[in-house]
Formats: sequence, structure tokens, C-alpha cells
Amino acid sequence: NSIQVAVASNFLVPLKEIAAAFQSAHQIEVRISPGATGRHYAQIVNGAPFDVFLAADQARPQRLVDEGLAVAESLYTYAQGRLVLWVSPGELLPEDGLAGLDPAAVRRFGIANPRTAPYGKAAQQALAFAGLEQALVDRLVYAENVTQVLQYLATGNITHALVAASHTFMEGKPAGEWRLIPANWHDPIRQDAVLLKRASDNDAALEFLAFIKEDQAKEILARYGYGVVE
Amino acid sequence: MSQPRLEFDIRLERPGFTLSMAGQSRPGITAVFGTSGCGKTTFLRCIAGLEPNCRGQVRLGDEVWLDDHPVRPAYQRNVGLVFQDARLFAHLTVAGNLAYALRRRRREGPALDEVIDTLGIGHLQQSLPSMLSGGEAQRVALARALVAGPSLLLLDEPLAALDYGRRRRIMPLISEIPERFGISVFYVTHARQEVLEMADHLMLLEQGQCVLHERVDTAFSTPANWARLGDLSPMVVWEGRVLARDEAHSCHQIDTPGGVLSVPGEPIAVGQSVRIRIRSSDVVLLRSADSLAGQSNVFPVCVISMTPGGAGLVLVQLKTGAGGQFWSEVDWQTASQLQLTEGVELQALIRPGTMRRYHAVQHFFREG
Amino acid sequence: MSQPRLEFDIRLERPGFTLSMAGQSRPGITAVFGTSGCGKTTFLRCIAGLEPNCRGQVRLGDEVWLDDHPVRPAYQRNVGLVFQDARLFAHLTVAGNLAYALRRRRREGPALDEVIDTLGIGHLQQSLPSMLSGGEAQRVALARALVAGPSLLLLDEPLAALDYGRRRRIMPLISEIPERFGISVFYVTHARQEVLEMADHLMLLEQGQCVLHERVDTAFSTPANWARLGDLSPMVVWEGRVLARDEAHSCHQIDTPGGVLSVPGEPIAVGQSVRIRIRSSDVVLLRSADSLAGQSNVFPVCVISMTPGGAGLVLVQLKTGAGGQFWSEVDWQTASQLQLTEGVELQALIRPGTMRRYHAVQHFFREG
Amino acid sequence: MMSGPVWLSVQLAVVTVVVLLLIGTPLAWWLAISKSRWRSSVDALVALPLVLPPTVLGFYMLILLGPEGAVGGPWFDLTGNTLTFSFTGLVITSVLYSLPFVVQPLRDAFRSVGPGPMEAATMLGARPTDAFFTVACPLAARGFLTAIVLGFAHTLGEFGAVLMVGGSIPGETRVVAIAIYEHVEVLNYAAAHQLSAGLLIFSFIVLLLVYSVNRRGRGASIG
Amino acid sequence: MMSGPVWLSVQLAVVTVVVLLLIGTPLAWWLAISKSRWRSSVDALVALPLVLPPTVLGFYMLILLGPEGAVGGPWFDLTGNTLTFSFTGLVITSVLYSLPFVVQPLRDAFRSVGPGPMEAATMLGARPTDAFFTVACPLAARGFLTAIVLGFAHTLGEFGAVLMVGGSIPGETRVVAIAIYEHVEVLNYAAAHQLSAGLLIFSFIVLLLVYSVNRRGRGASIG
Ligand SMILES: Nc1ncnc2c1ncn2[C@@H]1O[C@H](COP(=O)(O)OP(=O)(O)OP(=O)(O)O)[C@@H](O)[C@H]1O
Ligand SMILES: Nc1ncnc2c1ncn2[C@@H]1O[C@H](COP(=O)(O)OP(=O)(O)OP(=O)(O)O)[C@@H](O)[C@H]1O
Ligand code: MOO
Ligand SMILES: [Mg+2]
Ligand SMILES: [Mg+2]
Repeated sequence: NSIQVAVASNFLVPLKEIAAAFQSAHQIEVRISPGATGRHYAQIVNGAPFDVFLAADQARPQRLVDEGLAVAESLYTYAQGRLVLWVSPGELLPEDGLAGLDPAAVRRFGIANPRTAPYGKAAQQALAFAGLEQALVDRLVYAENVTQVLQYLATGNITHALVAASHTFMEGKPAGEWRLIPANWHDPIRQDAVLLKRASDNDAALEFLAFIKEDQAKEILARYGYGVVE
Repeated sequence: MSQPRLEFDIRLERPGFTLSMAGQSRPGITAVFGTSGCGKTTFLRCIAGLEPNCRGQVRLGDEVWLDDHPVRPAYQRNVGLVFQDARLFAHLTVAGNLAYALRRRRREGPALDEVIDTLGIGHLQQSLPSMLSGGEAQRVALARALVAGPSLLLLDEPLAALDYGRRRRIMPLISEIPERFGISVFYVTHARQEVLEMADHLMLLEQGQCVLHERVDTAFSTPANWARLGDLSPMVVWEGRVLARDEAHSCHQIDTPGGVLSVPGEPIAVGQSVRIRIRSSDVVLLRSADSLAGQSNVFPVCVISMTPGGAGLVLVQLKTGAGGQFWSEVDWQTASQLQLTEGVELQALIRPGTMRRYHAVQHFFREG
Repeated sequence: MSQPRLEFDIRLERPGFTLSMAGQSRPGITAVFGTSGCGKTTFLRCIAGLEPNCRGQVRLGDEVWLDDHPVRPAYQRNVGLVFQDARLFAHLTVAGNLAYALRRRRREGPALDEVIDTLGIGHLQQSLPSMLSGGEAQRVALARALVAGPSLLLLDEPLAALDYGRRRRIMPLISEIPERFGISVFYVTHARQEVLEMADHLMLLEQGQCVLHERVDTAFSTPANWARLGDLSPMVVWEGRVLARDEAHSCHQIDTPGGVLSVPGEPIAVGQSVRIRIRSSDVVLLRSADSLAGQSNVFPVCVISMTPGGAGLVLVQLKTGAGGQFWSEVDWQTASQLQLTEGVELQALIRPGTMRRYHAVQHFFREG
Repeated sequence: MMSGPVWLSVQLAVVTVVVLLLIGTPLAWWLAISKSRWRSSVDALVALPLVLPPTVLGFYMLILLGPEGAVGGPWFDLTGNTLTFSFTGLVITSVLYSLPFVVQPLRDAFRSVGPGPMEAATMLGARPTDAFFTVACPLAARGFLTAIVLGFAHTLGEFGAVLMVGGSIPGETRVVAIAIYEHVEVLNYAAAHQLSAGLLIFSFIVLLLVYSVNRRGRGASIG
Repeated sequence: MMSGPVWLSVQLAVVTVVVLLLIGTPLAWWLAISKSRWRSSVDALVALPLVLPPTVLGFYMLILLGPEGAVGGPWFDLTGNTLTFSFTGLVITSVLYSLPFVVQPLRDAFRSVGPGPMEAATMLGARPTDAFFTVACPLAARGFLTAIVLGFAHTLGEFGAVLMVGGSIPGETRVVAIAIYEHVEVLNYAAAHQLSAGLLIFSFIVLLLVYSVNRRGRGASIG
């Protein structure tokens, strides 16, 4: 009695806490396979033994439903992500965050790859909203995902970044300061969860999906800066 | 021991070189002789099955080896080939190289100890090939081929890198291989002495063709061959047989086509066949034998012909009473003093010490 | 041309083998002789600078090459070394190999065309080394070393894989190198004939030590050396000089330590030095010269000593009136007939045709 | 002593190298001696897996080995298990991806041996396979060493393709490379450093041992 | 004709291979002939970059090449630019990561040449560098070919470390491997297939040409 959960990397840390809580409550082991949502999708299409898929976006769970690989009724948004502007130590963090950023003060500005990572796409929208896209174009660097943006920060290779708000709650985060980006500066970052077809009769998986909706899990989600879509 | 006959009729084309040979092995050792690049190595490789483009027929006894396309691959021919470049296995010591051959031995051959001893490679057993001198490597390669117990032995200049003393010690071992193990040996060499001391037959190659395949004595005794065999001085080679032995003076009476010669030297058993070389410079011609009274190997001879020899010399063909023909080369001064004309009778002193021991075998006369 | 002198006093230790040699080059060609594994190749490598563990001193003329630790690395010594295994560059054709040497030539040497012609490698120019026969590769290696124009030439059995005809054609080229280019040559060989026909001096190695370093004539004429030089039959080697030449009979009068010998053969210029080998078997002893009247090379001789020779033979040491000493070997029968005793006077017929032409040079006598 | 992912990686590397040698040795030999006109094409093909990014190769392997793939389909019908997300699948992927590192050094080593020693063995009565194992292979020892080192090290470090095909299932496909990656993902840099350092030290010791022993074993003249 | 990322990859691969040959050739030569007791350690060190997962190697390269890193710091002070997120940084990373693939085949090839030909060249008056370039290198041609093929192909396909150090900046560090990866990530499989197929075909043709020419050039006996 164990279940296999594929989870978007950005949600790995909260998920581990949730899984621990679930495990002690239900005596069901949760085996976690973190990674990029695109890869998870490809693996699921090709028979990956996952029971629950916690994606980084809405598109790919939806597509699995459309392709008959996931249970349509189970689809729901388990978390909504927020962005923060992060500056490394020694750099000036404008009072009004991104809006007040002087492009000249930026050496390198890191975001996740907008083509592959939902947080990257949101970051790009936020930059555009703030009117900084053109000013920063020659200083933008693209990481594979948001956690890699943090590595750039941690190694001092970038001075500014847009990362997930959840990172600010994590242990081991790089030094620096941050400001929340207003939620309306970008399309909502909705992360959907879905039950996969192979687990449609798996009570443990169903229980786990239910558990994420319970208060204990919501509390953890909130603690990590994720919003919950009711 | 009867030796299965090797028959071949082969052809190999290379850009700028064609080997085309037909013939069959004769019992004993066949010396393969010829100038550098004439195809000796290539011939051995074709027989061994190492030249995939070789066409034609090869058979040993009843076994068909090649019938336009290989019937029997090289490794099934049980040929022993000592390569011109030793080709020891670099990852094995000398002992390892020998053990490799011994483990795959499929037929009797000389004992390991005997070979190691004769070739003087006992002290090298733990050496790697990279630590051997040129001659040492060559000896190990020869040893390796011998202990493998081949059914046909092909030797490509196996003694070329060795000093005279070593050669002398090794030649008897090679010489007795055919009789002892009933196999034929092809022996590539540039050394006439090795041919004379070991080979029964001589194959002469010129530009990929076999232009001579004869008994060694006939080959060397034929004037037409002297130039081709590498500027030989005129000579005859006789096969002889020991008639008697004078122990006191360690002297042998040897029956030859020219008569009975008296030859001192290391003991040879009565009845044994030996080979005698008489070069034109080994013969002294005299009008009378007076001052030679009592000296051995003085024969009355008759002049058969006279031809101009090398610069300033006359080559005199002579015949003993027994009918054996041989040659003497004299300068014009001596020639005129001797009043040489065809048919004249003279005395010929043949110098002993010109004898070569013929280590092998009796079969020669049986065959001849 | 004066030849800078090579001086060496070297030592190389290997497990189970130590080379320890001191000496200096003499003008001309020095034959390096010795049994397989005695250290000949190692000696050349030490001189060339290829043995990093070699200690001691080496100098050529004023240049110090080694003074316990290398002073001059191998590539600055301008030594030409023909390796025992040809070591052609596998990625270059024959022409490429020769061009490689020619481009780096730092000194005069024989012309490319001459070398290619003498060594008979013209038709091989476009061949890759892997396509050459053993002897062809050896010739190319020799050619490559010659055209590089070395200041010291070291040859490691350069003709070992060649037929007699080829050797004869190449020997004159090598022989004249010292005079023509003013360099010393060390020549490793197992062939006594090559020593006699080409070398001025002989160095004999035994177990890594030089046990003999003498003029070739002295070395071969000393009875104590006969066994060491590979079971030589007793002989003397004389340096001679052409006194006169009889064109009509192409016969030379040659002044030797034993007297004036009459020697037919290919023309040699008057005044030229030549080398004469007289083996004990080349001498016929007679009580009187009656039946030899008019024959050339008959000398009255005096018996100096008699010793037992090989089995059943007596080795007689003789002296001519001119004082030259030589040897004859007779069987006991002949010995008793001749009533051999010390001091007795006999007639000796020395056979012509025993002469060897000495291709090189006049410096020999100048030095001697 | 070894944590799960490390142990799994070592297992994977060992199995992969063994399989690679089994496949790569005959292939390298063929490439070394063949006169076939297909040889150059096979030579080129062998290097191709390298050209693809690991995740992309992994993606194609995922399709190929998946339950509907050309290889995975029949396997699934036969065994009832999928090849993907299994140790076997990882081995297949690693083998494909490390093939050039094994085949090319081996091929070169066999070519360096040349026909001479094999001919000599033949003349001593060794059959082709005998000569191959007793002469060609020992003389190509250097190539085997390089092939093994490259194959082993590359499999240890390989990641993209393995992650794609294996899916990071603990105890089954979660190899050390993935474990390190995941530590980094959750910003647990200390653990990542520790694991990396361990991997490096372990590998260095193994390699040092291998090279030292190899050196001792052959004497100065060869290598 | 070539799209940006492909062209960038080819440039990176070419520059990397050139640099690798410049560094790797002397290193391989030293490893082949040295009798130093450090040799085994260097041999082992050379293989180590392989053991680390690319992203982890990339992470360490980020530290090393970053504006506060041991290499990147001085570089930054000197040039005012960071090494990371630059083509130069990619080259350094690729060089480190492909080093074993260049050094090891070369080392083996040099060892196969052995001391004989170099001694022969010396005896013809060739100085060591002369002999090295005119004899050792041509005779090790096989090793160079393998080194170049492995180095080139690995750089083309390399991805994790490059992505990390390069920051995927279009036209500067966004190589083809990253481009394909992105297509896969966003489920644009058709584009991924197309780009992969193009890369494979291009590589195959290049490799086939290389191997065919090489084969022609040497005759049957050597190659
Ligand atoms: N690389 C080596 N390592 C160790 N010992 C060696 C090495 N090369 C040669 N020897 C040994 O040194 C001794 C002398 O060898 P060298 O090659 O000088 O002999 P050589 O006189 O040239 O003999 P040959 O006439 O057979 O070529 C031999 O006993 C040989 O076994
Ligand atoms: N692998 C090869 N490819 C092409 N030609 C070759 C090859 N090997 C030898 N040859 C040529 O074939 C001819 C015969 O060579 P082979 O080796 O049989 O000569 P050989 O009689 O053994 O000479 P040697 O006494 O010099 O060893 C020579 O002209 C040589 O150049
Ligand atoms: O978790 Mo992501 O891959 O940065 O959207
Ligand atoms: Mg030959
Ligand atoms: Mg030698």
C-alpha cells in the first residue's frame, strides 16, 4: 500500500510535508517523483507507474484527461503560485518592488524558461507589465525551471530574479531580499492535480487527493506561499 | 617417416607483383631462395592460408586446403610458420609464448626442453618480448613454431639474425625435423651455407615464379645456375656416403661420384650420407703427382672442356676415372704451363676440409 | 677527409645484463661482432643517446655528448642509426620516408639518386612500409639513414635480410662512406664476409664487454681469436697493395707481407690497397715445386710450428722468405709424407681467388 | 555503507559495462577488421546516440521501450511488465547511450593490434575465437581499460536519459545522479555537495586503483 | 540554412574540440610517456568530470566561473563580463566535460605508437616537437579521429551543464540540445522530432564522410 506521485519540482518541498502527514494518518507510503511537468507528461503517456500527477500548470493534466489517461472528475487546481522579485545581498531592493526597479542596477536577471516553465511564463508577463522587458532583454538569463534560477542566485551569477513565492519559505534558500509581485501582473499560475487512469480504482490515491484538499494540507500550502483556489 | 606431399598450383595478384607457382614438396628440407622481394615470404603465406586473395589449388596429402577458394582455413592447416619478423606475443613472457604453442600442439614435435636447450633460450624464460635482442626474439619464434608440432613447417629466414656459432648449433635440430616427425620443411634463406648444410632441395624464385626446383647437389653443380644463385664461384656438390672410418686419424673414406675421397673431421657413422662441396678454387692441377706422392685426394683427371672464367681465368672442366665431373679455375699463366687442351690427362689435388656434413637423412638416396 | 674521433666510456645496467665499454673509434668502418644478445644493439643505442640510463662519458671530437648525464640529447648528436628492425614511418610512403630524412639533413651525405639507385628501391617509392618485403624495408631504412647526412653512422645488421647479390652491390657504397664524408661507421653484423670486405677494425663483444678491438687483419690472423669469431678455420688476413697489373691476363701483382702474390680478377688500380685472406685450406704443401714449375703463387716456406688442428688434422704454421706467416692444415697422412718437422723447407702453393677486394680507402695504410 | 541511490548507480554502471562489453567487443572487432562497405556507416551510427541530448534520447527510448513501443510492446506482451521505469530499461538506455565510449576505444585498440599477432596465433593452431580471446583481447587491454573507465564513469554520471526512462523510482531507478539533482531541486545544497563529493572520492579511488594496478602489471615498456 | 541553435551548437562543438585538442594532446602525450608517480592520479582525475551528473557539474561550474568564483572572479575583474551566460563559459564547461573523451583515446593511441618511431625520427635529426608533430601525431591519427568524433558528438548532445552555465540565451547560449528539449517539454513533439531528425541526419552525414575519407586515405592494411 503505497502510491506514486509525480510532482512539479516547485511543489516538492510542501508535498513532502503533506506526504509525511498523510503517511502518519493513513499508513500509506507516498513515493514522490519530482521533475519537470513536460517530462512527467511524456512518461505518463508512455506508461509511467504514477497514480497522482501534481503538475505545474493546467494544460498538461487537461491533455491527459482529453487523451483518456486521467480521470476527468479528479481534475482540480491544488495550488496557485505567486511570484516574488528576489535581489541578492548588496543590491538595492526598491520599496515598490519590480515597479521601481532601475534596469541599470541589474547585472543579470534570471527567470525560468517561459517556453517550458509556467513560472517562467508568468515572470515574462510580469516583466512586460512592469515595462521592463525591453530594458532587460540583454541581461535576461533563462533557467530550466525556477529552482535553477535559485541556483543562479545562490552562486552569485545573477543579481535579480523572479522566482516562486514558495521559495521564500524554504530552508536552504539563498541569501537576499524579496518582494511579492502583485497577482494581477500575470496570468494566474494554476497548478492542477489529476488522478491517473491506472489508479482510478486505487483507494489510497483517492484518499491522498482528498487529503490535499483537507485543512492540514491547506495550512502547509499556505505556509509555503501558495494560494488555494476554492 | 613418410612425409605427406604438399602440392600447390597457386596464383596471387598484387599491384605490381604476381606470384604464380606450381609444384610439390619433396621429402626433407626445401630451401626457398631468391633475391629480396622475389616473393618468398608471399609464397609461404599463400601456403599457410594467410593470403585471402590467393587462388588455385593447395593440398597436403589427402587434405585439400585450397580449391580456388579456401577449403581449409589457415588455423586448420596445422602449418608452422616462423615469420620473418618474430611476431612474439607481446603480452606473454618467453615461457608464456612457448606454453601458448605447447597447449595447442596437435601432433608430435620436438620436446620443449630439447628446443629450449638447443636454441639457448633457457635464461630468457621470464623476459617479455620487448626485452629481447633481435636474435633472441628470432630464436624464441623458432622455438615456438617447433614445439607447436606442425604438419608442415615454413621457416622465413629463421637464422638471419644469429651469429655463426648459434646457427651451427641450431642447424642440426632443424635438419632432422623432416625425418624425425615425417613433415616437409620449406626454408627461406639468403645464406648459401645454410642451403648446403641443411636443404635437400632448392627452389629458386624470380619475380614471383619458380624458375628452379632441384636437388641441392644438382642445382649447385649446374654452371647455368651459378650466377642466379648469387654469383657462386664455379663448384660441384656431390652427395657421398661414408665407406670407412680411420679412428686413429679421425679420417673418413667417402664414396663420391668422383671417386673415394679421404676426409678428416668429426666422426660420422659408416653408411651415413654426406655432402661434399668442391669449388674450383679447391682444386690444384699438376702435370704429375710426383711431388704429391702419399698425399690424399690426388686423382688422375681428364680435361673435358675449357672456358674463359672470371677475369683472366680459365675454367677447366675435369673428369675423374670414376666419372665424376668437377671444375678448376686457373690463371692463364698456369693454364699455359699445364698445356691445357681437351682430353689431356692431369693430376688433380682436391683439398679436404671442403666437406660439409649433411645432417639429415637417408631418405635422400632412397629417393634419388 | 679527417674523421672526428668518438670516445666512449659507458656503463648501462639492466637486470641480468650489464654493458660496460670503453674505447674510441678508429678511422673507417668498425665492425661490431659478437653472439646474439651480447649487447651490440645496446651499445649502438647508448652511443646514439637512446638509453636514458646509460652513464659515463661519450664525446665526438670536441663535442661532449654524455658526461654521466646527457649533455647533448639524442636528436642533437646527428647520429645516423639503422635499427635492426627497420622502423620505417608507417604513415609515409618510401619516398616520404626518404624525404623526411632529406629535409632534416644537416650535413653532406650521399645523393638521394645515388642511394636509391644503389639500393634498388626506385620502384618502391610509392609503396607504404606495410607493403614492403623484409629486405625491401631494410634497404629503405638504410637509404633513409644515409641521405640524412649523419656525423656518425651506426648500422645494426643492415644487410641481414638481403640476398648475396644485393649485398655485393650495397657494400661498396657503405665502404666508401668514411672517406667520402669524413665520418666513422660502426657496423653490427654476424657475417664474417661483410667484416672482411668492408671493415677496417673489429670490435668483439662478449656479455656486454669489449674483449677485442683491433685491425681486421690482425684480428682474423690471431689463432686465439678464431674460435671467438665463430669457429673460423685457421687463416691469415693480409693487407696488400697492387704493384702492377697485367692487362692481357687481367692479373695483378700484389705486395703482401708474405711476398708478391699474383691475383687475377676485376681491375684494381695500381697502388690501391687490397685485402687478402688465406685460409689454411687454401694452401697446398709440397716437398718440391717441380710439378708446379711456372704456376703462380708458389713460395718456398719454412715450417715454424705444428699443432694438432681439428679432428685428425695438423695445423702447420709457415713463413715465407718475405717473413709473412700463414697456416696450412694437413691430414696426418700428408703430414707424415711431407716429413713435417719444425724448420723444414717446403713449397707452398697458395691458391689465387682467395683474394677479397677491399673497397675502401687509402687511409688505412696511412694510419697503420 | 552505500546509500540506496549510490548502490543502485554502481549496480547500473556495472551491469551496463558488462552488457556494453558483451555487445561492444564483437562490434568493435568487426569494425576493426571488416572490409565491408557498410563499415563506415556502422562506424558513424555507433557515434550517433551521443549527438542527441540525453533527455531527447530518453524521450525516444521512452517511446521505443514503452508498452506500445517497438521493443517495449513485445516485451510487455511477453512478460507483463513494462521496460520503462524499470532497472532493465535503465540498462538498455545506458547501454545505448554509452555505446560509443566503449566501441570506439576498443575498435582503435583492435586496429592497433593489427593482423600480425592473430596470424601468428593461427599458425600455432589457435582457432579464431581462441586467438581472439587469448591474443587480440589481451593485446587490446589498454582499449578495454579505457572502454570500461569511460563506460563506467559515463553511466555513473548519466542523468537526463535515465531520468526520462526511469522516472526516479526509489530503489529501482533513482540513481545517485538523480538523487543529487533532487537535492539541488529542493535547495538542499549541503546534501548535494556531500553526495557529489562522495561520488567523486569513490570514483577517484576506484580509478586510481585501476590505473595503478594496470601500470604495475605491465612494466615500464608498455605503458 | 541552419537555424540559430543548430549553428550555435556546431560553433560550440568546433571551438570546444579545437580547445580540447590543444589542451588534450599534450596532456595525453604526457600520460602516454610519463614515468612520473603522479601519472595514475592524473589519469584518474581526467575521467572524473564524467562521474558527475551534468547539472551538478554545471552547478559547480556556476560557482567556479561565477563573478565570485576562483576563475570567474579574476575574469570579471579583468573584463567586466561574467564567464557564466557567455559563449566562453559554455566552451570552458564543454571542454571540462568532454576532456576524458579526447584525452583517453589520444593517450591510448600515443601508447600504441610506442617509442620506436620517435627514436627513428630522433636519429634523423628531428627535434622532439618536430618528431611529435611529424611522427607521433600522424601515427596516432586513429586516436585523433576518435577523440574528435567523441568530443564533437558529446558537445553537440551535451545539455545539462551547458543549459545551466549558459542560461539559454538565444543566439548566445541556446544550443540545439536545449531547443529540442524545450520542444519536448511543451509537448511540441513534431518540432522535436524534426529537429532531432535533422541533427541526426546532419551528424550521420558528417561522420560518414569523415569515416569514409579516413578509410580511403589509409588503404586496407591500416584501417
Ligand atoms: N629493453 C630491454 N630490457 C631489458 N633487457 C633487454 C632489453 N633489450 C635487450 N635486453 C637484453 O640485453 C642484452 C643485450 O641485448 P642487445 O639487443 O644489445 O643484443 P645484441 O647483441 O644486439 O643481440 P642480437 O644480435 O641478437 O641483436 C640481451 O641479453 C637482451 O636480452
Ligand atoms: N602487403 C603487401 N602489399 C603489397 N605488396 C606487397 C605486400 N607485401 C609484399 N609486397 C610486395 O610483394 C613482393 C614480394 O614480397 P615478399 O615479401 O614475398 O618478398 P620476399 O621474397 O620475402 O623478399 P625478402 O627477402 O626481402 O623478404 C615485393 O615486391 C613486395 O614489395
Ligand atoms: O515549476 Mo516550474 O517548472 O519553474 O513552472
Ligand atoms: Mg621475405
Ligand atoms: Mg641486436
